[in-house]
Amino acid sequence: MSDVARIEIEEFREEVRNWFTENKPQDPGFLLPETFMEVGTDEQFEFLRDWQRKVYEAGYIGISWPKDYGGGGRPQIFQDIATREMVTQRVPFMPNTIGLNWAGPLILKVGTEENKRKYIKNILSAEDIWCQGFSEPEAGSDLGNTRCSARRDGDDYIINGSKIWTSLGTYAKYMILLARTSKEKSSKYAGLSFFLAPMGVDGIDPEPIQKLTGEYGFCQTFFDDARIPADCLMGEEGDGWKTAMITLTFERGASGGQAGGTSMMELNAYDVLELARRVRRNGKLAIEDTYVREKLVSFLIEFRGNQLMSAREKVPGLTGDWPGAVSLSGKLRNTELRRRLTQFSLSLMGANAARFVSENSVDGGKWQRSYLNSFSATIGGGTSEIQHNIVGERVLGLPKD
Amino acid sequence: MSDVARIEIEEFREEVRNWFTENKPQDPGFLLPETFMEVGTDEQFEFLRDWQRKVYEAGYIGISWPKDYGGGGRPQIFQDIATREMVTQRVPFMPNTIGLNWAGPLILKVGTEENKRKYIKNILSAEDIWCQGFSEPEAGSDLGNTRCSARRDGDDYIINGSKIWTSLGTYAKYMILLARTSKEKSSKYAGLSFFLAPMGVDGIDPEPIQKLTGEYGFCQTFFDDARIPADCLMGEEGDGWKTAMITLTFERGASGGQAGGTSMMELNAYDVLELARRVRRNGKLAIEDTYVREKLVSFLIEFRGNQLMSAREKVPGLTGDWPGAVSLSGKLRNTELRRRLTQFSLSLMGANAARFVSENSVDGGKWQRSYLNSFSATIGGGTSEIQHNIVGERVLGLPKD
Amino acid sequence: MKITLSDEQRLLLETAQSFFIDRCPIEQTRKNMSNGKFDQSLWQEMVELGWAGVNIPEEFGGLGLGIESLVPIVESMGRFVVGSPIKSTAVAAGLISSFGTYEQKSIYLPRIVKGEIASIGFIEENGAWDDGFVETVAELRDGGFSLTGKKCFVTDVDCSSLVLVSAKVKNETNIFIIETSEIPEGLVKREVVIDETVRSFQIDLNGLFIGENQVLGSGSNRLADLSSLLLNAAEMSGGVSGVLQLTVDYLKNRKAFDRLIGSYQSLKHPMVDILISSEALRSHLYYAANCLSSGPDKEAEIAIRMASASGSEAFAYASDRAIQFHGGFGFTYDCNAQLYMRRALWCQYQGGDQVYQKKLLETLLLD
Amino acid sequence: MKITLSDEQRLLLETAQSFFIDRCPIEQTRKNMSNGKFDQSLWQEMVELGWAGVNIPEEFGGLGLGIESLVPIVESMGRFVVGSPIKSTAVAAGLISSFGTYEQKSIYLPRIVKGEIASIGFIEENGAWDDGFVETVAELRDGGFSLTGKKCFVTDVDCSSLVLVSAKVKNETNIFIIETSEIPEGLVKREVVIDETVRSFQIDLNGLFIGENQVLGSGSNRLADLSSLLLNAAEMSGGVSGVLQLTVDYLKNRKAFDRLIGSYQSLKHPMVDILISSEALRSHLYYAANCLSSGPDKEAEIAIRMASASGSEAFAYASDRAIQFHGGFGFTYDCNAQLYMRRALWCQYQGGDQVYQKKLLETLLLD
Repeated sequence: MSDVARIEIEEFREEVRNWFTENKPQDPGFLLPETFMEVGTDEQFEFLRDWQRKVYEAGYIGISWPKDYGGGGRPQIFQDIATREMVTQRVPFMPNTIGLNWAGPLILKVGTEENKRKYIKNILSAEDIWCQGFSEPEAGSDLGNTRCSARRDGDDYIINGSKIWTSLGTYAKYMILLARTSKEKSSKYAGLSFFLAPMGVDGIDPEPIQKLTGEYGFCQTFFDDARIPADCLMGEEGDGWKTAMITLTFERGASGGQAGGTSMMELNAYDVLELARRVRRNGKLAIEDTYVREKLVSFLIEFRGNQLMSAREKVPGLTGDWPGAVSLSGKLRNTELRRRLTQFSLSLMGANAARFVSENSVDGGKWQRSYLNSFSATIGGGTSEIQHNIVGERVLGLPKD
Repeated sequence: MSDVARIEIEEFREEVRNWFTENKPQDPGFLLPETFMEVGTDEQFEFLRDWQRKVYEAGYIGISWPKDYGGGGRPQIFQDIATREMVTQRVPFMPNTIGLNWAGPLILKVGTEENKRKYIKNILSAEDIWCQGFSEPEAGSDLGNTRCSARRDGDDYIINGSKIWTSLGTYAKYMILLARTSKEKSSKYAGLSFFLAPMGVDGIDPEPIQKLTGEYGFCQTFFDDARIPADCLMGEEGDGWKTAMITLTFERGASGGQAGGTSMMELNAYDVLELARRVRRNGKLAIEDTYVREKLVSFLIEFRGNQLMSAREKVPGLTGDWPGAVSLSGKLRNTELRRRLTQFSLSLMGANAARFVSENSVDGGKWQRSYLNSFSATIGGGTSEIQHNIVGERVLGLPKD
Repeated sequence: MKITLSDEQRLLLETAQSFFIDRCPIEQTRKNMSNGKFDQSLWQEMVELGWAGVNIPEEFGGLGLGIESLVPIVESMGRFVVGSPIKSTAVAAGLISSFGTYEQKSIYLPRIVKGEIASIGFIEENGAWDDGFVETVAELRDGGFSLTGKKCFVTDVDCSSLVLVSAKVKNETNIFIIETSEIPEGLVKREVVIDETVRSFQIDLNGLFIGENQVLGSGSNRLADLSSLLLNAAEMSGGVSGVLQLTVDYLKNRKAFDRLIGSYQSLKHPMVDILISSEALRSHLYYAANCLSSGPDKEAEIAIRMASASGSEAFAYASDRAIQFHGGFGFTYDCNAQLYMRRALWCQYQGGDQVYQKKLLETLLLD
Repeated sequence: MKITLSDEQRLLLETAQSFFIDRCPIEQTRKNMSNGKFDQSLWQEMVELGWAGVNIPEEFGGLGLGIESLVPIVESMGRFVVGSPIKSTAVAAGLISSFGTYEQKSIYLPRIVKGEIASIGFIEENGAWDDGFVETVAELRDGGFSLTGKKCFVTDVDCSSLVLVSAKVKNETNIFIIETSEIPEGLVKREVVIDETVRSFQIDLNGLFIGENQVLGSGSNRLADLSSLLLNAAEMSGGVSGVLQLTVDYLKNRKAFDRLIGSYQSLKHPMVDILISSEALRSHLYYAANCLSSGPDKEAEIAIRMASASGSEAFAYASDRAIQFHGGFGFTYDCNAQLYMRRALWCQYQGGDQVYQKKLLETLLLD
């Protein structure tokens, strides 16, 4: 790296740090959601959308996306610095996650020039919220079972069926939609097509689903003869499976290209350590309990192991015997750790662990809610059981079930 | 129960206690095996065979087997008392395990009168050692893959192939043998037949297998045109699978009928507790270590849970929602507990855990050896993975893989 | 170690099992949850079955059995995640029966038999399980006790006529009987707790003055702890059975990738581990019940704490896996798995979790 | 937190990986095990590659790198369960380089570079890991030290020319350099240890008298501990990689019930967990190596103990599962799984197991 570049980077780091220090939002007075999948009330949504817009306008997301479409046009390292700072300063996350991390990178990678001009800038500014329409109620994690149909009719497609787990469904302007355009194909993965579908047309009805926490945050989206323009089709008819798989590589973090920023509040072993220092378990500070101490150390080792894996993967010569092991196992490792960590966090509070979201609870009940919510990530986007299969088969080369 | 019976039982209990107290063998001066599968030297074998004969002659095994064939002809409760006393006094086990627990009960249940007269008494006295010929090298846990063949030739069957994991193979006079008498059957389980085969004929060659401990104790038995009399066949040709399944119910402890006595040295959580009281982990008594204490309590709970399950199963009304749960899970529970318990026991010894069988080791290295040997039970007789399937499918009714 | 079940206990078990299936299936519990009201008619039927007086001497109108005879009832209740004041009422009845004066027994026990509810308040804002940390103070003056302190997690106190609370007189923890009518309006506040089938309250005791004759005999706090724990373990045992059944049923019917999901070993094998933990828990539970029938001695304490530790561990695991194995449906409020998970967390953290119980067992077993 | 690998280290890694594949596959190790002899020619080749002097200053003929540069070598060695005195020799060389007088360095380091082996004796019959429990005493008199005590688990001492031992001078633990030629015949006894690739000995030091100039500078015991632990973790990391590969290969080829056994989730999923633990371990290891290169400070201690704890946990689990998943074959001496399990136990209990490391980490991380 040249000295000029090095100085530029250092200046940027300083600038970013100052900006977030000055502009970090105040406590809104209500419990914020911890991931984009948990946005359950209008006040939560408006607060987060405003925040994303502000960050975009300051130039700290989409930094590495092309300037022509509203991005910053600078090298990825600048985005990494800005994102890292958001994590460090624990600012709220960017709510338009599907847009920033899935739809946006996908459009930039395989979309038309027109797609890029139309969608990218408004994804960054949170003007257009995006949602995802892959899963269906009866299909489980197997996208091959997609039944939602898209039938060509003149200049339109007519959509029928339903999609589930559409986060931000009631706020979204667009959906990345996987639907079946033909039933006559040999494989169940053929006959699928991919759409950039508007949510505002007649016959599309996102209905909020009540989560196990009692809150809302996902929808089931019903399609009843909904007409969308034929140019919403991405690529060719029948390419849907391929396009969906490209999208999933963005989800699993197996390829770059995302706009940056966070999509959830960081919650790691150090946060639980901090909790242990201030709450009481059976009369004394949790941190003084021998069991708590042993578990905290184990979690700190595991958490740091995850961090160091990413660091090691970048060192040529140390990438290991099993290409893809670190990136393909990322979702499994991180989501299962979060589940176990939040479950453990409750044990720090003694009998008060039995409370739920309310002012009498430790941190307003955020830990209890986090444990219950943690399952969205161990189930959604391919359950942990499926993740085990993916890693076992694709990385270790073990035979399929 | 009548008062007379009650008094008779109490007297018997007293008598048994005294007999074992007086006749318990001295330390032989070498490390005894802990299960019948681990008898690796002649001195170990002779010592144990003498002991079984002595116990039989005193009348404390086979108590509930019919008098006509050499048994005691008394109710089962007397045997239970005697066996319990052997456990309590930690006397050596009965080496003719296959005879006492598998072949004997099988012959009594489905054998001919002639079989009973010929075999039963010598099983009890350890005059005739029995071994088992079910597993084969390439078949894994699936008896349906049996390839060892038995071809009828006049008054004989001619046996070819090999069997593996034949404990006491070099000492045995008879083998319960599963072999294929026909290849033309529809299912792979058809075409199998069951034999009570003599080991002393030409063409049967048991070759000791070196175990992971470095010791011996199992054989691979080779059959090379070995001729055995046709009347060794048990039941009809083709009944082998059915007969083998009956035998396995004796192994899993799912049905009674065994001759009594133990087939392994009891090694339970209390033994590890006792160990913790006298060995040092990093300079202090293991029992003082916080981690050791927590683990010991967990193991004591688990061990007592196993004991109490058997107690509860006998109470009408408390047998539970899942018939067979306790008995069918017995092997899984007990063998996996033993593996984890012996693995844990090593951690009590600090750096001395790294020793192996020798006079410098804690208890002569018995704990290290026990951990390595524990896998014979988590693998043999259907691996723990298969046991999970058995319980999941037969008890919970979950679908097959 | 033996387990026995008397004829009365067997009868109670059979009755309770069919009672809750018929009378309070989960849909009913969900209705009660959503309107937040106490299910008076359910309680009335339980009272009519004699369950409010199971462990009250015959002399005062009860069945004259021990508190351990409640185990089958509470276990069956736990199976269907029913919310009911039977636990607190039975613990209170047991304490008054064992540690009350003749006068106290004559006053309170017949009222309980008739269906008046008793609640208990042993835990405070500090969330400690060990009653050494009780901060509520009862000061003896003017022929009575003046109370200072707050109690949390007092269930159904709005419907109860008695509440038993722990408080320190000098350094000793005692248990006091309070008539709820003595507590001024406004000092009882509903709490938000994780188990929505539970109606939990905080009581502010500051300024309350009660008679000298409202204290139970010394040592009652030990029995209070052990009998609460036993019934808590019973509830967990029922909970594990219930959630196991729920999950097994789902795994037998749901398909993914063209196979019934119960055929996948990554789901099938953990279910077997859960089954085994459930069988072990039930065994610990009924043995502990047997032990307590001969009094709260050391053997009973060991058995009860073992049952409690096993219960917390098994129920936490079984309900966590139930959510996961129900997949997307498991993440919804509509799926019953969440009811069991919330009940599991409630039970685990009310009684003192497995880590706490094991810590106490260390002393009992190793020293 | 960053991980870097210098060009020299990368070269060492590449060389070591191919060296052990070619030069000491497992069959060779089995031969060495069964004849019990030291593989002199293997060691000679390692010396010729310069590995005996990796962490010896150039001034004394070495490569002038830090002990962390041995990590790739020891890791590669661990992958094929090779037995070799490289670990003890490197630790000894590092200690003399850092804590020796100029005279000591001039005398010993060039000999090590040329291939003389150094062994280490830090552990005693009490099996303690913490050097506070060292019972060997060095008493200063007549211009030298008189030693009393015994050392255990001293590897390859019969072939070594130096052995470094810990002993207490008053209350402080110091490290002494002993020429093995000074130890009388008969005071060195072969020990039976679980890892049969390891040639372990007990030394009786009673009556040994050594010169005043044979003690290393104070503080050497801390570096001794951390550098031994780091190489131990490297060996475990290699071991986990090796046993993972061994098991995966078996699961891809063995059939049961007409299916390749690697297709069963009950085997496939634990293998994934082992893979992840292996990836985490390697990451901890190379980060720890990076840290130690700037000296044995607190950050280095944390990183090394984390690597050690991860290694003990991962290797114990991976090798236990390797035996189980090899089924009947896994139970035989012929299956290589047992070599890894024995190595795992050796490494885990020589360095101080995961429970011990975590206990020390509690103080480092939480207080």
